[in-house]
Amino acid sequence: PKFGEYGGQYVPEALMPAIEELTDAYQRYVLENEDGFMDEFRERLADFGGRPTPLQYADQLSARYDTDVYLKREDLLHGGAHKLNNALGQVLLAKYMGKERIIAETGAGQHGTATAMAAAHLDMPCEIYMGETDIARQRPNVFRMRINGSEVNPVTVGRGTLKEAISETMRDWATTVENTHYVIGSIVGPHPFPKMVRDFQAVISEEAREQAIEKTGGLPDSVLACAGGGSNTMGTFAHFVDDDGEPRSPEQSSDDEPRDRVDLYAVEAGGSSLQVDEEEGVAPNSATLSTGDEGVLHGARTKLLQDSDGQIMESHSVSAGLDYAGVGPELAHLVDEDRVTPVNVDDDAALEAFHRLSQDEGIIPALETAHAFGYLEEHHDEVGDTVIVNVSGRGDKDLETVIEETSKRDLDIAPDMSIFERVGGGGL
Amino acid sequence: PKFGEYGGQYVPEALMPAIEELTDAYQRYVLENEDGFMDEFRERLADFGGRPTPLQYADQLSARYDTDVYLKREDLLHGGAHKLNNALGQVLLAKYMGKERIIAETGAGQHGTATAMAAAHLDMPCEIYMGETDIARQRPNVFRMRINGSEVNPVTVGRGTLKEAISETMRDWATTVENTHYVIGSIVGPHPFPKMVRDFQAVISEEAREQAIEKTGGLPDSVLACAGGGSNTMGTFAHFVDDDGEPRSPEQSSDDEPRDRVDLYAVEAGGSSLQVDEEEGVAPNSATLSTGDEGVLHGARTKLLQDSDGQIMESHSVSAGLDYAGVGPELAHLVDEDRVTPVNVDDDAALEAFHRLSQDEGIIPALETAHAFGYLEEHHDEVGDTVIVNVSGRGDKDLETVIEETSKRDLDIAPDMSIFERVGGGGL
Amino acid sequence: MGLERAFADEPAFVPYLAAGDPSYEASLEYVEALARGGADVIELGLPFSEPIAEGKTIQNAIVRSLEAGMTPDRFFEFVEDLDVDVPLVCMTYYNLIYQYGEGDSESRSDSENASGETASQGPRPFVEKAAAVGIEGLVVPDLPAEEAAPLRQACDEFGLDLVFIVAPTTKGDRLERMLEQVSGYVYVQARLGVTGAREDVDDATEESLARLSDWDVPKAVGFGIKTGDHAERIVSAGADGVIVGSALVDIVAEGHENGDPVDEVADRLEAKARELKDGALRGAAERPQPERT
Amino acid sequence: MGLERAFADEPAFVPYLAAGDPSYEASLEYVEALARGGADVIELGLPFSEPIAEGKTIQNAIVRSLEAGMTPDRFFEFVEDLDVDVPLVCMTYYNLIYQYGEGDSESRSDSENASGETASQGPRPFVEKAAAVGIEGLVVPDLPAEEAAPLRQACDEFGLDLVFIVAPTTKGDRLERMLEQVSGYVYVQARLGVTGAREDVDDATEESLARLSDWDVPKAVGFGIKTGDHAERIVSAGADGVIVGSALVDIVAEGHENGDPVDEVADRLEAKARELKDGALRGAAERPQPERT
Repeated sequence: PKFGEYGGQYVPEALMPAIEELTDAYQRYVLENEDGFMDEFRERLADFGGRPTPLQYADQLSARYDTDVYLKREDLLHGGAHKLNNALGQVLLAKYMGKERIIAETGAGQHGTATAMAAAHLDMPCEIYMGETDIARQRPNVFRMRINGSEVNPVTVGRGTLKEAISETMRDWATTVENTHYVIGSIVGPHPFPKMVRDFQAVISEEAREQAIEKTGGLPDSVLACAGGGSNTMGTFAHFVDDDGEPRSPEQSSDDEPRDRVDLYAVEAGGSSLQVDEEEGVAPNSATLSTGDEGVLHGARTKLLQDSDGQIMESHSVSAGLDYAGVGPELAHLVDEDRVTPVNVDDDAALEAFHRLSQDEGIIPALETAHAFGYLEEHHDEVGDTVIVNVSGRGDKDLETVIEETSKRDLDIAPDMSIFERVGGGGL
Repeated sequence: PKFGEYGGQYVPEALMPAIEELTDAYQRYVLENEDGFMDEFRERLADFGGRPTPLQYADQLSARYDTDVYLKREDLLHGGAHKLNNALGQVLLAKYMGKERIIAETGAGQHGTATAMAAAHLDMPCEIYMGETDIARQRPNVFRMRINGSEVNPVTVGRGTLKEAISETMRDWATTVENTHYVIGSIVGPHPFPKMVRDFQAVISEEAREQAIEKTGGLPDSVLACAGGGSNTMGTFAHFVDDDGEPRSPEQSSDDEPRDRVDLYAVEAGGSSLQVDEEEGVAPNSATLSTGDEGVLHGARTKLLQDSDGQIMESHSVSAGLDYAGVGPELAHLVDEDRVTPVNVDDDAALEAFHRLSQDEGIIPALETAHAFGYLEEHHDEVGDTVIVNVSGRGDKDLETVIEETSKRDLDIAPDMSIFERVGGGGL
Repeated sequence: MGLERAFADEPAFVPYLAAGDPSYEASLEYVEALARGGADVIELGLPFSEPIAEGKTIQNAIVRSLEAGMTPDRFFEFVEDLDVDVPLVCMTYYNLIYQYGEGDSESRSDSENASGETASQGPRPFVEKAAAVGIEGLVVPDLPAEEAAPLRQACDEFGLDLVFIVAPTTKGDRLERMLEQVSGYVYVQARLGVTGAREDVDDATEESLARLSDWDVPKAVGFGIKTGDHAERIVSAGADGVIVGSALVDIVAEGHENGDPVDEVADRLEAKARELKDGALRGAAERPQPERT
Repeated sequence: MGLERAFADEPAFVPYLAAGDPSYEASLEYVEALARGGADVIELGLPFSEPIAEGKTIQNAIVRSLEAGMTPDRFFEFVEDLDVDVPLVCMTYYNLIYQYGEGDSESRSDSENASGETASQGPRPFVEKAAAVGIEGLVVPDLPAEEAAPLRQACDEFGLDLVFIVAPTTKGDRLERMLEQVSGYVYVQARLGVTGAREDVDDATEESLARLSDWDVPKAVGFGIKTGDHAERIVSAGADGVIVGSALVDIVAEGHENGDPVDEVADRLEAKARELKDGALRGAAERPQPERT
């Protein structure tokens, strides 16, 4: 259950039997396809979720960077993000395990909405824990969860955000573990969650790798994905991890043969700065892989943003979905092994990339996703001739944030929004 | 260029040369695939748009109605509705024709956002006309158009809604016709628009018919689609129109052979009432096929909601996308020929169906789409053993409307939204 | 079939107003003022709720007229009430022509399902009524020659001229087809776009007139003519008449907004009409060689 | 390795408070009051920012303590400053134990990229320091037996007991594995869920005690014990001790919110402690047959 030194099962004893039960179910249903679990999962992902998602050639970006840029379109998945791959898998697994109730935590609301959809689809009662601060600032996602029939339980402790919601959901689970499954939203938490969530998300890279070979005759030079907790990241990397031959050297860059080595870039949220304010316990970024160090949080040993005492810091990012002080243990391990390169871009670059992709390609990305494109803009010379970028989600949910954050910055690339003043529409 | 007596080209003389040019381009590129136009269109629909969309078996609705209900998932298309099929086709056609500028009108904003996305994708400047009333009440869609780089031109004449926006766009086109293509958003307007838009949307039924045969071994008994202007309707019906054998009789209902006859139901918005207030020029519905009569509007002869003088009435529906006083001439003709059955459901039934699909299937539909499910709820005994319903779009855009309209009605099925009061979030 | 006579002796001044703008009574005064100011033909707009060919100025006039209660039947009363001695042309959209006389308006207004049980009689009832009240021609901006056969037939039956609009983009076969159907005069659209007063006179006007020079039908140029000088230039370029709408509607609109007395506004319209007519006359005098006998 | 002695003669009363709640000074008074009230062992919470196993009451205590400046080093000072004569157990989460002594805290706070250049020394420095200030045992709610080997080893080295929590769901092999590692006492979780005072005593308690009856280690029952009567029933059901946290933290919280003087709050804590200890003693007297020698 470990990735090198990372991972493990650091949870209250009361949860351990459930974790063991889940580990057993993961082994049988997911890994061994008992009762045709994986077949049903794949079928529902296709019919309900809309898989496979396309691998699209990006005309304008490819011309801009003189690099073949391919977009893996997870934004087209039902619900608007990769999140459904995991939520559907876990809710279906809970059904196979005979559980009668689903709980989940959510920060920005993307995992909560995906879980609510999956639970409605599979006729399972569902409760979502969400910090009251997040409820107030992510109203549309709360609507969606409620409209899908889920309860939304406000978490009022602390800052009222994701960290607190995770802790609160663990508390619920510790009370109800016998009939309830906790759908963790990323490749975090105690084993078997990191492996299981990765396996459910790995369909992204399974498709992308096949599609790349079909479209280009070979493997890409690089794959980019944004990284918060890391579920879209590992999903996008999983089937490329073994493509780990000799690193590409500049002299070889113009041959047409399929490459042995695919470089993997995990793009974290650099926020406003990589500096931390230890006094206040605040990291103005979420660049855990780049700047964090080892510790234990939410059930696993992994890299964390923490102070020297081991207290967890408040992380920050313009993108709520990347705003988390931990990261999946498998990613932490792959970074230590030099298989994954951790990089980051700041809020400004992410916002610019948001506008660029929207205007140039007609795809409004999630702010999370925009980070990957921010890195591409800054480092396109270093990613080889062919690159796949995972469009992990769509940006409808981020419109108000983007307008607000853009107006603070006066970015050249941003469109003028004064139309609302002209027609007398309400304020932002 | 006609469908029986319907259709034609009732436009200002200044536009006729452009219409003729377009008719020629339609013939060559769309019908004859000159320069591989249709190949490129299909490829971009797949890679950029996310086609094919699934035909999903609806577990809960099928059990509820004791009828095999299949959902054609156009809500999964890029942008969240079937609208992209047409917008992408027309913008690409404009590019093949050497046009340098795109204009379009939009009411609820769905066609505008689809056109803005397609224009960004294909690197074409784009301006969208939108009534100022609609701009104020459809803010997220205006954001999306602006973020995709389109200009949004407020229309201040009259009520400031779709009718006025169409007229205004025609005026722009009359001035700029030499370098500009007008992307009409439905199967309305002068020939060749009704046929061309239908052809671009027909991919829905082309896929659905093949998918139905593959999944069920035969054709469905019925196909349901909501009908406003009618582009999703005709797109969903097109490849089933020729499946017009003898009507199914109750005695034959249990055989397994493919059926010769597929019943087609166009579900219109019954609004609050089918009664009209001629004095005020208001129809509190948009049930043009059911209650309208023949006339000439926006370039075509078709069925209209009009007073006895021929003045166009204000239509109404809880669903902005169905709120139009006209309808595609081809649909009007197929209704007269008894090939398509026009039916309607009122606002209340559509809202209930919205909540039912969200809770039972985990799919939040557009309010337009919800009308089709409202009809299914009321008449599931009459649609045979297998029915396809087109999920024309997703409902994210409608959340605020749904909350507001639901709270007016106190529907039993609707979820309680008091969570926002509990956490002190802002008002609706 | 007699509108041509208005262009026979001198260049014609053809003003447009929306009937009933801003009220039935005021509008009667305004139209009569145009006649006094020298109008040779008057185009009276019968307002339609979706005027796709009009610019903002005339759109707003149409809204004012509709809000003041204008209907096709009131329009015909209006024509009967008018005390003018110049030929009148009705400018409207096809749906109003097409719907006129469809059943009985009383029985239609009872909020029943109105799906037409009686087949349309087409444009004939409208044309018959128009002829009866003394209208001599029709202009229908959303009716291209391709769709005009039924209306052409009704006009022939009741002796009305059917005026077509020739756009700058109308060329070749389309132009020929149209000119074969036109009678009274051709409405030469001076430039692309919709109605509305502009400062400049487009080169497209001269090109259009050149394309039409072989055709023996009066050519009245409209779209964008605002002043006597414009009119002069248009006529000197070869037009047989000038059509002016927005510049006149502007005067009505301004008077309405300022609450000016109707007779003052009427005087302004009369003066403007005189300016335009005089300009047209000057333009005729400047023509190098009169080409018509 | 000597906590067992506290359970040897009579049922033990084991109170919990978060160290430093609501302030360093007040908290010292409160802990000493518990000792006066009859505590046999005191569990002192070292607050962690993500207390996933605690209910609302103790979460809030942890927030108050952190806001008042509690850190691991301050915690050790706190223990040194305490004037009590009962064994002390530190209850905290594993990350604080794991991080302690990682490099120098001065050099870490300079906002540099903190990616660890030195490998962790694991739990040893924390245990060494705890032993030095006189702590006799540790309870780590997020450290199940499976992950406990390094901590167990350090505790053995420095002579500390490592207390494990047995949940109602802990059965069979898991239970055996845990009991092989446990020392001092086992913390018997009375019911599923998180810490917090409840009115009822769960049947699960009796079942848990029954499962553990073969094991010769003191069994202290916690989760939900609020009154002397609760304590009485738990002990009469076979427990060797009662652990009480939330009911005491409630008194601290109420005093803090009302701004009550520290000594008054301390008196209330002492009285509550006495009530609970007395209940436990009554429970022992009611036991049908003392099973321990």
